[in-house]
Amino acid sequence: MSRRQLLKVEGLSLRFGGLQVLDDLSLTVREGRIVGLIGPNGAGKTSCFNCLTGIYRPQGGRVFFDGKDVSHLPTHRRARRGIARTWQNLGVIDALTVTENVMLAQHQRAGYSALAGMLGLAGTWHRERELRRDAAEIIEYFGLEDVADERAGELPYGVRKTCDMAMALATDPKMLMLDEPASGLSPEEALALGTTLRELRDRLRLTILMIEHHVPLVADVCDYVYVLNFGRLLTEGEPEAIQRHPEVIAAYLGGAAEPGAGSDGGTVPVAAADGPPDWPLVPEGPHSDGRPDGTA
Amino acid sequence: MGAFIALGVFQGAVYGLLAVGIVLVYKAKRVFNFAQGEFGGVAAFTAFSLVVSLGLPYWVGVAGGLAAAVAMGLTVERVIVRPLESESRTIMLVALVGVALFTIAIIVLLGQPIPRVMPPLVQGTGLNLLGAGILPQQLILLAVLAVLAAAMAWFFKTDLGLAVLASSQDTRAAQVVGISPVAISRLVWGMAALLGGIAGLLYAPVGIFTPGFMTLTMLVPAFAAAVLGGMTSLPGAFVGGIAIGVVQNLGIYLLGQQLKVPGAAELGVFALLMLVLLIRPQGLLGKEA
Amino acid sequence: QFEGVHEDFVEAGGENPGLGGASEGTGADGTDGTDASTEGAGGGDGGSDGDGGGGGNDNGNAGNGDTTGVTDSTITIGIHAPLTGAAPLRQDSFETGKDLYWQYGNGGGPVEIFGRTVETVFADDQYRPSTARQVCQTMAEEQQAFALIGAGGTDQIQACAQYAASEDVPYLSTGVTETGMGSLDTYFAASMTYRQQTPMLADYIKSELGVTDPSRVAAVVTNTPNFDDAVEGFTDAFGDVDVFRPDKNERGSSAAGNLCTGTVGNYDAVFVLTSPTFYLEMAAASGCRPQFVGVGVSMGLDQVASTGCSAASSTEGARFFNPTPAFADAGEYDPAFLAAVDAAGIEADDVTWMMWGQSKVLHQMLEKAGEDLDRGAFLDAVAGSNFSTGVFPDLNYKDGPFGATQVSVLRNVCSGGGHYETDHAFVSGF
Amino acid sequence: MALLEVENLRAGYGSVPVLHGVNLAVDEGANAVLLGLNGAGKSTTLMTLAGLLPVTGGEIRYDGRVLKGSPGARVRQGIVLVPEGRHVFPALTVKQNLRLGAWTIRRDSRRVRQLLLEVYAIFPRLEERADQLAGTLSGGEQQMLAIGRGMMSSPRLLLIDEASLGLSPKLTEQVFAAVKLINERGTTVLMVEQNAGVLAQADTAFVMQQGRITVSGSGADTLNDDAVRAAYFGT
Amino acid sequence: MATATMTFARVKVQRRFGLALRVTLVIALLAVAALPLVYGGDVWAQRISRAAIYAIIGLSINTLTGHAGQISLGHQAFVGIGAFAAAFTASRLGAPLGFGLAAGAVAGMATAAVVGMVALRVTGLYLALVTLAFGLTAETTIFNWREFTGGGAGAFAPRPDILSGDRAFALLCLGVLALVLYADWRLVSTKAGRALAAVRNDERIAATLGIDTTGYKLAAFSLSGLAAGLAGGLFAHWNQVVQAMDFEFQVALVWVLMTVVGGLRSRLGVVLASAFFALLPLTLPNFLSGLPWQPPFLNEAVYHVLPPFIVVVMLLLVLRFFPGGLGQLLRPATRWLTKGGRR
Ligand SMILES: Nc1ncnc2c1ncn2[C@@H]1O[C@H](COP(=O)(O)OP(=O)(O)OP(=O)(O)O)[C@@H](O)[C@H]1O
Ligand SMILES: Nc1ncnc2c1ncn2[C@@H]1O[C@H](COP(=O)(O)OP(=O)(O)OP(=O)(O)O)[C@@H](O)[C@H]1O
Ligand SMILES: [Mg+2]
Ligand SMILES: [Mg+2]
Repeated sequence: MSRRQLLKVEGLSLRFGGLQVLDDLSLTVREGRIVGLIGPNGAGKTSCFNCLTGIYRPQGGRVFFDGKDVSHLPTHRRARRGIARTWQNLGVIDALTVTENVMLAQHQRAGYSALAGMLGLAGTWHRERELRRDAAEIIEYFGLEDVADERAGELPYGVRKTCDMAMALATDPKMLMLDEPASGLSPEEALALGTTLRELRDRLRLTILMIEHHVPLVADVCDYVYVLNFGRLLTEGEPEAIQRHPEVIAAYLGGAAEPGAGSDGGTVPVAAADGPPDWPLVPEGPHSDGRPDGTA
Repeated sequence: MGAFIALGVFQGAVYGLLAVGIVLVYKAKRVFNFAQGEFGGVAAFTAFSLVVSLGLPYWVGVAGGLAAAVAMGLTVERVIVRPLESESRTIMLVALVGVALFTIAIIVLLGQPIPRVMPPLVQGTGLNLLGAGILPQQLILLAVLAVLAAAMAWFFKTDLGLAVLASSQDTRAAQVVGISPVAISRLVWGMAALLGGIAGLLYAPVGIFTPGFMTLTMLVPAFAAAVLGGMTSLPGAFVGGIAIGVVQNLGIYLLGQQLKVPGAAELGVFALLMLVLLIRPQGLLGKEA
Repeated sequence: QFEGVHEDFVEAGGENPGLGGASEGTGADGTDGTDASTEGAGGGDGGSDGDGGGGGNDNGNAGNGDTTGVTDSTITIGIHAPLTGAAPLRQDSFETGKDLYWQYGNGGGPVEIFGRTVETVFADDQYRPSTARQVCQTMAEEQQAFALIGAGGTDQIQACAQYAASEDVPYLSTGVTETGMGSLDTYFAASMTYRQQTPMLADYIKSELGVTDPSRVAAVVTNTPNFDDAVEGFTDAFGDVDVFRPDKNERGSSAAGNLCTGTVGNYDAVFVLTSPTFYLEMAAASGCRPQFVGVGVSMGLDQVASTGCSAASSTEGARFFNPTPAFADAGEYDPAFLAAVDAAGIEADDVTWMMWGQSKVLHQMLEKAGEDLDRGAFLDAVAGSNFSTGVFPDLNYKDGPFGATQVSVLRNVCSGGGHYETDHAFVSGF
Repeated sequence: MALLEVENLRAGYGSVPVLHGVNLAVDEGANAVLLGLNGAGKSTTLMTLAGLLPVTGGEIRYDGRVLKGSPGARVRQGIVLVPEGRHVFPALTVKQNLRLGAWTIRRDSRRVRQLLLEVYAIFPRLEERADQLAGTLSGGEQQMLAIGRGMMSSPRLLLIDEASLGLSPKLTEQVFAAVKLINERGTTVLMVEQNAGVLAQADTAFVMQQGRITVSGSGADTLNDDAVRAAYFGT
Repeated sequence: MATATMTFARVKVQRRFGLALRVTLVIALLAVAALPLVYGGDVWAQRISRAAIYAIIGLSINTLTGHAGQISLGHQAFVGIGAFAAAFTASRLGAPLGFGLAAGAVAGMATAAVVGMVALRVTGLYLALVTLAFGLTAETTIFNWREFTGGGAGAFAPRPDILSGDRAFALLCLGVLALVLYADWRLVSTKAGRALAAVRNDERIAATLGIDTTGYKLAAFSLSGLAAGLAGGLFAHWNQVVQAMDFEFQVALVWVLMTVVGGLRSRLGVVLASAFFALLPLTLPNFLSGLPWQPPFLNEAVYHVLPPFIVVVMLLLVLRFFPGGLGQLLRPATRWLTKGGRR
């Protein structure tokens, strides 16, 4: 396929003291695909995410996003270009409610300057109401409406995970980076997640890069998989091929790996059943108008 | 100039002594203990009441002062620190500021805000060091500081010390391995109060002491000393304290006396603090993280 | 270096709304650098004319009908002093001292002035000028004090005096700075100002202590413009002495290094004009033992002496100029004081004694104002009058608000518990 | 005889009740699994057993006696929890973490040394990283460390909360194998899991729903129980 | 069906009634609060000004510590710089009051922005220490700089004629307070408020959501400094003389205490607590000594030493039982008053 390369990573290398965490890592993510990043614990997957989002400063290598070199941009500038991520240990703010968390994630879409908001200028009141409505829609899409006004910190792990995902989407991204989205989910929920991810890709034309240990899910949704080991690329390819790759089996899957164990979405997952097609982010997302800087 | 350096070294010894207590609490609780100075204040006032007002033997005053300090430490732990454990560090810091001010207010209420003089542990005239008169009491202070800093450094190598560190990092995990965070917390505050009490008892006889004498003038340099040393390093607290004392006095000499800049001592401390935090945030002797 | 600034402050003080007596008082003598350009400021010893200060109220204040604080049976007086803050006084001395004279000063009974007794209200100024101003307003306006008394603390006295002048409230304090005070037409100093005392102090050091070499003398004076006149008075009289100006919030131990280290050398006599705590810190910390002398450690002297003496007798022999003779000799100068103390059944100290003297001065002033007491009448009566109490110096407000010419010299004695004894009483020169 | 018997246990967070009468029994030497959906109360159960949450009703019997006391006392009695979410001591080294695992038996230094070797034998990765700060370990490494630390006081009853969370398939397998090994060496194990794979190796299984045990039986039976499949797998 | 409509109507009526009740109540409360200003004379006018100035300072600290999670123990520096700048502008340059206040605000903002730069590298408790040391240094160096502040004697800040009355000045202070309150309210209910919440809780998460954490931190410092400088300017003119001792480090500590007692992020709580802290030392001693019954072991002089004690006891009690401060205590009431509105 000749889709556009949305993300291109060249020769990334990261060291902590004497520990070579990433070693000349290169990978490519094409637009509109779901790409998996798997590998043993400690292989450097999360570190790779941290380098891509600008949280770690790698010692070497370059990151291109949407055709432009973003290697030297700070985290928030990368986020504004359309990179969103979830966190292995959750990226929700515990002290805020689910709604507040989602509205927080809409930061770059607010469309007015912080100073204007503080002065209470006319447009900001209206825009606030719109943002609140959009947030409510996202919350409904993820089935969080029952807990919308509860503090995120008091919610069960799974719900907070969903909230994290909702927040990532609320930033109106081009590419979604998910760090173990299925961990802690029950098998049923993991299945539903697969359907959600495909839907996000197909309906919102999102590109997804996903770290995951839940092999059935990876096999189910990923178009392409990179396997990391000791910070290097072990192999890459289609999921089926990867699962048969002897080195992957030795390093990662272990003996009991049973290809295709996960059932594909035969049952209709709960969250997707009432997923609204008129999803606020797609058509009217204010990509075009210049986003004001966040500071006053 | 030499005299100022000598004065600084011995002035710095008090900062160091306070800094050791601050470092202990910081390592154990990730809290900046603003009440550290008042442990010394309480000890000094108690000892003064026993020795001067009631005319009891000196050792009774020392024992009573230390006991009062430790009692205060345990009370603070029970009444303030433990209930606020789950609150943000900011709230805890403010609460400890409150404890310090509360203690000062109590001392003022009970004992008048007048200056007092505590007889020294050892009588005797000062010896001349580089032109500065140094009292025997100050020599003892410096020696005690060195011993205590070393003892505390050793403590954190023991199992108990590790447990103290552990419960500061993850209370849940500490409970899970069978450490009682409450017991550790008591131990830490008791020890910190003891250190503060020692500092107060040793420093009070060096000059005049007033309510809040440790907090209002010693605490900020002591914190600076702790930070300078890396905040978690006990030898660092020692070195940092002395460095701060010397910088203060050099500031007074060079800036204050030669250049007539007001507030030279504070300026010196502030400049040093900024320099360390911005250039070597882990402090002189601190490790990363 | 500071003169220019200094003038500005004085001027600014003069602009204060209500400082109204700005009837062109003629300037002071030209040699008096500090006050050279000050409108109506009283100069040095009798250096200025009479129209600046007390004289100001001739312009129609007489019988102005402001009877705030005066009823048929009482007169209310407001007192401010620091009970908290950087240099506080003992609360209990103050509590007993402020009413002693008014309640027991009349042969063991309450003082009556034309059938009126005197009540006091009191406020803590926290050793902060802004607080002083605020509490003075509260006392004068809310608690209806007829007149205000400042018990100690130069900057606070100055702040309150300025407020008092702006609202035409009579204000009495021991003599402190002259800066910005000469033009205040409701202010009266009950003892010599620092500016007046320092040349005398210089003479005293030379003739009584026998130290004549300026390089053997140091002045340690808190760094406030309000003490500039004191420093100037001293250096003008003594010559080129070493002057240290510690900041108001600085601790004594740092200045100690200055005093006794090899770099600066030892001094034979050290003139201190700082907060008591600072002085004590300095005395206790310095390894050398210079002869401390000073003016204006006005309240709580004995407290300072006893503290200083317990710190290895570090203040032994210190001599201070004081408005009153020593408390230890109070019976000699005013037996009524001891009688009143007995009648009240309190434990007196020098704070009580000072309050007694100041109250006595005020009593004479109130008497002079006559039966139809109002603020205007009071100010008129006091300006230009003489008062003599035998406790405070004799006063003559003919030439403005700085009407005292006598001081007493007290000496710190450590034996028998630190205290002061009178070396000279009511002298006006050495 | 059952080593652990839980009867009508009620517990929760503050005023929020989570467990509404839990009944279960684990035999000495058993390898038991507690299954349940998110939020069912599995972690709450284990924390209550370990003494981290107060019992508000019912009782826990351990070794025939009613269990109470502080978490520390329970560790000394041999009940050790490996908590959910890898609560390691982040600023201590791996080795120090393990050393503190043996807190209750710290006086017996020979035994501590021996246990350390055992842990290293099961998790060689920990030995490689012995001097690294635990906070900088990868998620999986931290999980190993948490289990290893749990083993350091040679517990009689090991409570493991979601050991496989975030582990690679191979490591999950290894961890399960390690748990099996630990169990075979005589430690009774009660494991909370989402990964149905463990049912095969478990000899007892409980399914929890909304604060109650709804199904209990042998691992294999439970795996094939229709009710469980319905409740847990949604089929 | 009919019954349903009726019930609905009744609910509506009740709602409307409730709204009217609430509005009345708020107005009544404000009226009660205004009483001292109308009847209290100059002394109370001055007190109200002081309370308003403290409230602005409290809100300023709240912006930094409450909203942005950056602690400042050196606020006396910002307030003091503002005060001296205003006094300087007024007495030396003879500029009108508005200029002076603006100068104070700008000076406060600039100082805070400089400290904010430091805060970008130094976080948490270390920042607390840096601000503390900075405040001390400012107090002993800048505030003792005679040309600017008049050394120990202070700098004069005369009021212009229209504001020379204490009551008029109180209205000015209340007006500025109202502006600051409005800005704070809009701040927290728009994107900047949420961004600050994220920065306060987890900067890494905030950054991945596209929030410029650096910018927001600096902005929070500047904003806080602006309000503090403004309060300083008002303070200078309130007293008409300012000097270094007004900005001691204990004062800064008390300001932080009052903000925390009020409850971080609770506007009403902060305003109430600040007003209380401002007025207590001025009113309590006289109030107590005016009581008919006097406890035997206390005397008037002791009453003057009591306020700092009471203030700290309040802090400890509040922290111990309502870590959310007065705001937490008042929340049921404010919830009811603003029912329907969001937090
Ligand atoms: N800040 C750091 N300092 C030191 N070492 C680090 C740091 N962050 C990560 N590492 C090390 O880098 C390696 C890779 O960690 P990373 O978190 O990227 O692994 P991962 O592939 O995400 O593993 P997992 O699947 O277990 O989450 C680990 O060995 C870890 O210890
Ligand atoms: N600290 C807490 N305070 C209040 N409620 C809590 C707390 N922790 C958990 N809960 C609630 O208790 C219930 C049970 O939680 P528990 O953690 O025991 O579930 P679990 O079965 O372990 O689920 P998971 O698979 O997500 O770990 C949930 O509804 C959760 O929201
Ligand atoms: Mg990871
Ligand atoms: Mg759980």
